[in-house]
Amino acid sequence: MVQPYQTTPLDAERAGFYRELLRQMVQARRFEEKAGEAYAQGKIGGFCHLYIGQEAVAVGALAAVREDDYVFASYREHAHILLRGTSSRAVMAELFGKRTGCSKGKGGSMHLFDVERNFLGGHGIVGAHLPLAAGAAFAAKYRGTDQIAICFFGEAAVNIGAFHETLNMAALWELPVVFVVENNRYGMGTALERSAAVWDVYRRACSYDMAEEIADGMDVLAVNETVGRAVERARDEQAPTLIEARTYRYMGHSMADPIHGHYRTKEELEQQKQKDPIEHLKGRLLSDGLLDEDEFKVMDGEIRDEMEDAFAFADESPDPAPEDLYTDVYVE
Amino acid sequence: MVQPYQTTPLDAERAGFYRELLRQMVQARRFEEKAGEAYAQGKIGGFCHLYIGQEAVAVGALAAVREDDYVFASYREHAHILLRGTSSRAVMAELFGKRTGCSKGKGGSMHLFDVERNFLGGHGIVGAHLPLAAGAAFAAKYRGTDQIAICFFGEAAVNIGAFHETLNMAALWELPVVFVVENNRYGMGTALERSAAVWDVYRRACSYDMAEEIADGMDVLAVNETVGRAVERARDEQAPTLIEARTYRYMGHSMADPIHGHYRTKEELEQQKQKDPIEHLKGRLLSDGLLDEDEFKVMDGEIRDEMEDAFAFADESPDPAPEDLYTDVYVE
Amino acid sequence: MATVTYRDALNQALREEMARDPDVFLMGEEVGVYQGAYKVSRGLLEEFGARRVVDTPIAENGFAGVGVGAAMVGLRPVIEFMTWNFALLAIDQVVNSAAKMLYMSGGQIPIPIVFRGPGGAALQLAAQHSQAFESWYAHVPGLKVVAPATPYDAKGLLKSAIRDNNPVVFLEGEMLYNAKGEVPDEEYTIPLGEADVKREGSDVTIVCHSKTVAVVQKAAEQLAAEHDVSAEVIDLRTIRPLDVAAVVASVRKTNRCVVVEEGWPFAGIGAQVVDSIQREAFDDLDAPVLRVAGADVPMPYNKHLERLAKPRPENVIEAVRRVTYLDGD
Amino acid sequence: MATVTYRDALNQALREEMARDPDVFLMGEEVGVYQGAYKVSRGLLEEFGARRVVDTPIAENGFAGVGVGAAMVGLRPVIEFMTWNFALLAIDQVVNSAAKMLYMSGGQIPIPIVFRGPGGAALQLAAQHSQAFESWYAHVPGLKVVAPATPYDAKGLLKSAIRDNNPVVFLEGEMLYNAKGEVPDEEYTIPLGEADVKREGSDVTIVCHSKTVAVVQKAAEQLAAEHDVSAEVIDLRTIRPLDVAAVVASVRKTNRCVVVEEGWPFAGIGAQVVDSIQREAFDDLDAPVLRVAGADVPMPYNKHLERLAKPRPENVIEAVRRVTYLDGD
Ligand SMILES: Cc1ncc(C[n+]2csc(CCOP(=O)(O)OP(=O)(O)O)c2C)c(N)n1
Ligand SMILES: Cc1ncc(C[n+]2csc(CCOP(=O)(O)OP(=O)(O)O)c2C)c(N)n1
Ligand SMILES: [Mg+2]
Ligand SMILES: [Mg+2]
Repeated sequence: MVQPYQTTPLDAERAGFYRELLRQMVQARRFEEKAGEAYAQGKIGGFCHLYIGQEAVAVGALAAVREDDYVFASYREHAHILLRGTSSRAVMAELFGKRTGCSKGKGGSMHLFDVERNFLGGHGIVGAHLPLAAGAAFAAKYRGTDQIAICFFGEAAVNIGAFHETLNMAALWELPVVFVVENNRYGMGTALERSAAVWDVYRRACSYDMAEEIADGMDVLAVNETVGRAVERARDEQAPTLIEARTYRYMGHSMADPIHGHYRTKEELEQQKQKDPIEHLKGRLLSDGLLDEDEFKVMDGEIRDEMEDAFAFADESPDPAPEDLYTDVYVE
Repeated sequence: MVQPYQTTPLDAERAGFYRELLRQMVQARRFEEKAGEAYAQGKIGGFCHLYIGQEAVAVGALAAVREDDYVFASYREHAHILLRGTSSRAVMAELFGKRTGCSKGKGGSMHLFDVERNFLGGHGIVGAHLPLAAGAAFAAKYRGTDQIAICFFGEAAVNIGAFHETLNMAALWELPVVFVVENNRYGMGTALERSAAVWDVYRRACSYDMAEEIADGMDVLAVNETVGRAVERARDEQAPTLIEARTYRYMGHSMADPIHGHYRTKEELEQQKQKDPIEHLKGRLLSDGLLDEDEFKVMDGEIRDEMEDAFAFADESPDPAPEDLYTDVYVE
Repeated sequence: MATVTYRDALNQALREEMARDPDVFLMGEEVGVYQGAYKVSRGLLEEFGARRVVDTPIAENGFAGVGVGAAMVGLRPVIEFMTWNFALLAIDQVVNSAAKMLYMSGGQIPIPIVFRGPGGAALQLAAQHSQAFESWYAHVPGLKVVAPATPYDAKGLLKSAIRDNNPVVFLEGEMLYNAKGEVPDEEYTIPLGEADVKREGSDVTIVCHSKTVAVVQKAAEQLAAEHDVSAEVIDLRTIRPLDVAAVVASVRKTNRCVVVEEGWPFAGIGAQVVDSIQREAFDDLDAPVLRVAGADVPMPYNKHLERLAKPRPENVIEAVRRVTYLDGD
Repeated sequence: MATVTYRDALNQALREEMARDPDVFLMGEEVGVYQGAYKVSRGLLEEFGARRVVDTPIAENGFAGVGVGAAMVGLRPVIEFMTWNFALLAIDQVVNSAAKMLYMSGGQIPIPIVFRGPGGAALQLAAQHSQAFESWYAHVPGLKVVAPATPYDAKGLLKSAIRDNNPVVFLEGEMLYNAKGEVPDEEYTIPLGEADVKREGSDVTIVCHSKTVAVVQKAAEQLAAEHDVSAEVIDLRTIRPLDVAAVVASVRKTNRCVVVEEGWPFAGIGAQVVDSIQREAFDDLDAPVLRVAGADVPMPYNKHLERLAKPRPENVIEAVRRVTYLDGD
């Protein structure tokens, strides 16, 4: 069962950490809001999958890993790469398809990469990056480093063969990898209950005797703790974990899709928004006296400025040169 | 846990049924022995996977299904098609690549088909026939008939994506299908323990909330009962089952592979042969007075004659005509 | 005649065939409740119910195989791949099960199935979502491969594909769904395997299919207007079986040929067309056959690069000018 | 020079490269304890241990992806497919992950990986186990494709493939493993992308690769002995990048060409070679280029039919007689 929404007092000594998590969630959200605007203006094309509503998952999880750990995500990965420290300029410029983007304008929203920060994509085929993450974990083990890999994917990805093949190998070979299912209830327009025989996604770990965890994916601290345990398990015991984080997406599947309609009601959406991860943490910090509204406004203002700057940077950046069409197909 | 080897007295009223099961197991074995001989003589080519040792599984299982049910198997399927009533002549001729074979000499050992008897292959890609069987079950449900599909595969096939995708859909859609894992401990030269994170294969059903069963695959009656339950569940409740039958193969993976060596010892093999499914049932029938040695000899003699006849028939049958190379690529 | 979109023409074909034959059903991701990722199946769930319009989990290999299994016992599945890019995961079922079953079974088991969905690049979907797989599928005996360019062709060919007793790979153009065209009010079908002369001409034959037909038509207009070249435009419509006779007959007349396709060049459809032409019309050719294909690179996201990666009218014109020796060789 | 089998030549290449570079490892089904389904990896587990010779479950898509992931962070995996037939299940990882990663990441992430294993028909393995996929892989930008015909080439090319920083599809001939040939005692490599003239000649160019090289050599001997035709035999060795220059240079000399391959004809390697030749040597051609390919059918089990389905010397001779106009056209 999902643990009930946490309301116990926060640890004042960790106020800095909490505030940083809050800042990261706000940053992720403001980035997405800006990206949504840019999409509406036609400055971003193709598929653009926003993360609004799910911020607690990536923020909580990535606060639990090290800089030298490997991070893999699906196409819904703007927040994840930002959390690795890639600048909002480089990410926004990539969404704009610009040469200054983190994939030089060739990858776009679904294929963000920053190899220096061990952010290894940005993958568009559902489930296909799970074996990649296991491969990076395999490499860490092969080399005898204590790095781990963490891999984010949606709940609809657990029904595909790659999930099964990868989890079996990860458990069999005792790979240092953490699998994080971001269960936002829907794969496009298909509710979990209509695509999976088992509705408690974490239970799928049973087929591999793998450690399983469930976290309230609207509670960044819960996610952080849960992932922290799994990271430790991976790093110290070379044991993989399957984590289900229950969350919700506020926007349509991609910017091209309806926000609600045939597959979910407006009421459901509004109800879910009551559990907003940012409001939740902010509320706790406020009521525990670890933050005041003015501080928050300053922080938010700075982030909004950062996104304005990222937008302007992306907008003004040059397109790739025509010759770039033919580069990066092969390397020497 | 596997139920202990059954030794309770047999039900005398069902003697005819038991003797028929015994006959079928002997038939399957003699067929394979003859096929092995023919292979050694170069009359059969390619990959030829013998079933010796595993007879109790197919015999017990197929005695529990109806003529109009659909049967799918892997490349280790000589016994399965014979049990549907396809003549040993047609099957042997197929192994010989002859025009009189059940697939007109085009399919060979791995691709036996008899559509009239609802024996739907004979498939060479590990795991690929699981969705096919689910598809036949889907069709039965679509049409509202009470047919079911039964699908046989090895324990190594449970690690491939198709297994996972199929079991999820079968459970989700409540398809009338029975999945029978013939766990003979090895996939080629890889022991189950080296390829699967979970060694109790039937436990993989947990990921789909699917009914699971385990049977002693060396005990034809145990298999028959277990599959019988699953067939009922499929037919009456539209609920699929994953059955693990623990068995053992006496020969190498295929006729081209060593019988023992790097991956298993001669001792292990000899020890397993002590639990021979034919000897087991025969012993019980003898000791319960439901069969005598002479009767068995007569039966065995008839079967041996049948196989001589099948061999001669296959040997004398014509090859396909050269023009046949180009037929059966498309149908009108 | 009504003017309808390519999307709606396909929708009509599905609706009519499902109404005609109770064994026809549609299965795929988001085909039902969501009304289709590209809305080709709009309204079908409401009309035919969840028994015949089946939403699947994301499990391409699995549900493609379920389709083949259902076809083995006589149903007529239409399997929608959300896009053909994802069908890579199911290609074993398409090739090893669907295409070969009839042969392996010695003619016992036909597989009357249609695999359909959008293929090729759309707009800025980048490398993993922008691939044209015509040449892969057309390589495989046992499959038929169809790639219509217009609403009229889309409807008539899809109806034939559904009635065909062989596995048909039906590649729709992701960028064509909104294209409009006339479609007769009365029922019609178009036989598989017949190319269509989309424009008559005498100086050069331009062979194309799917999305490139519009590109070539634009080029042909410009060639007539500005270069005084009369181009005959042949839309293959069906890639396998290929209508070699139609292509060769045209080349016999024009003596020059350009083949255009959206896919990558190496061993593409164009290569096969060139091979057929030079073999069957060697003495009629006044110039080598030239090809215009997609750039030989993974598809970039940036829209300008993407535009350069796809065949454009100016590439076609340039190739035509070369085969007609209007430009230096 | 020692005489070794193709199998052992590959084994030597693996052993030498694993000894040379600790980042190279071998992964696949049965590569370790079982010593390889076809014994290419014999002894490697004992020499390098289970860390570097990794037996996998039957999960082609999964372990191919694990290889790509390991390559993303700098290891140099050699992924063995027991046969290329089973790689259909992994083709998404080969194409969408391995081939495109460099491009999608704007040049950040090279994938130094080799996918290898036997391809093409062996003996009586029937439709699902007898496929030659050269043309599919060669279609894809981002991949290199190698298909050696001799022990010497196999060793030298595999070593280069392992050292290459790009994903390489390395197609071994299932029927070639026992073929013997001379291999130097000292270390050598053969660059990818260079064709090899296996026999010089002046009347006709015969282009081939992998298993068909032996077929063509037999045909060439017979052509010389019985038909007074001097054939030049070009073994492509690498399919992508294709050594067009070598082929064209030969055709410029002989003015006639036949292309032989084991795979299916439609959009095969031969089609691409024909396309290149007619474009680059149009005026040098005295006859259409003819092709000899595998029969356009799924592979039958029966051995006589199977023999008819594969290219034989007599097919090559017949095609050569036609392009040299020794027979009626
Ligand atoms: C193999 C494959 N099939 C289909 C798609 C199309 N598709 C993209 S995202 C998606 C839904 C995935 O849902 P989920 O895994 O829950 O992730 P979410 O989008 O909710 O984050 C689908 C069907 C794809 N990209 N890859
Ligand atoms: C996808 C795929 N990978 C590999 C193979 C080669 N192969 C054929 S049988 C086999 C072992 C299968 O073992 P199991 O499923 O236990 O069945 P058994 O042979 O023991 O009956 C392998 C690896 C194949 N046919 N298909
Ligand atoms: Mg989701
Ligand atoms: Mg087994």
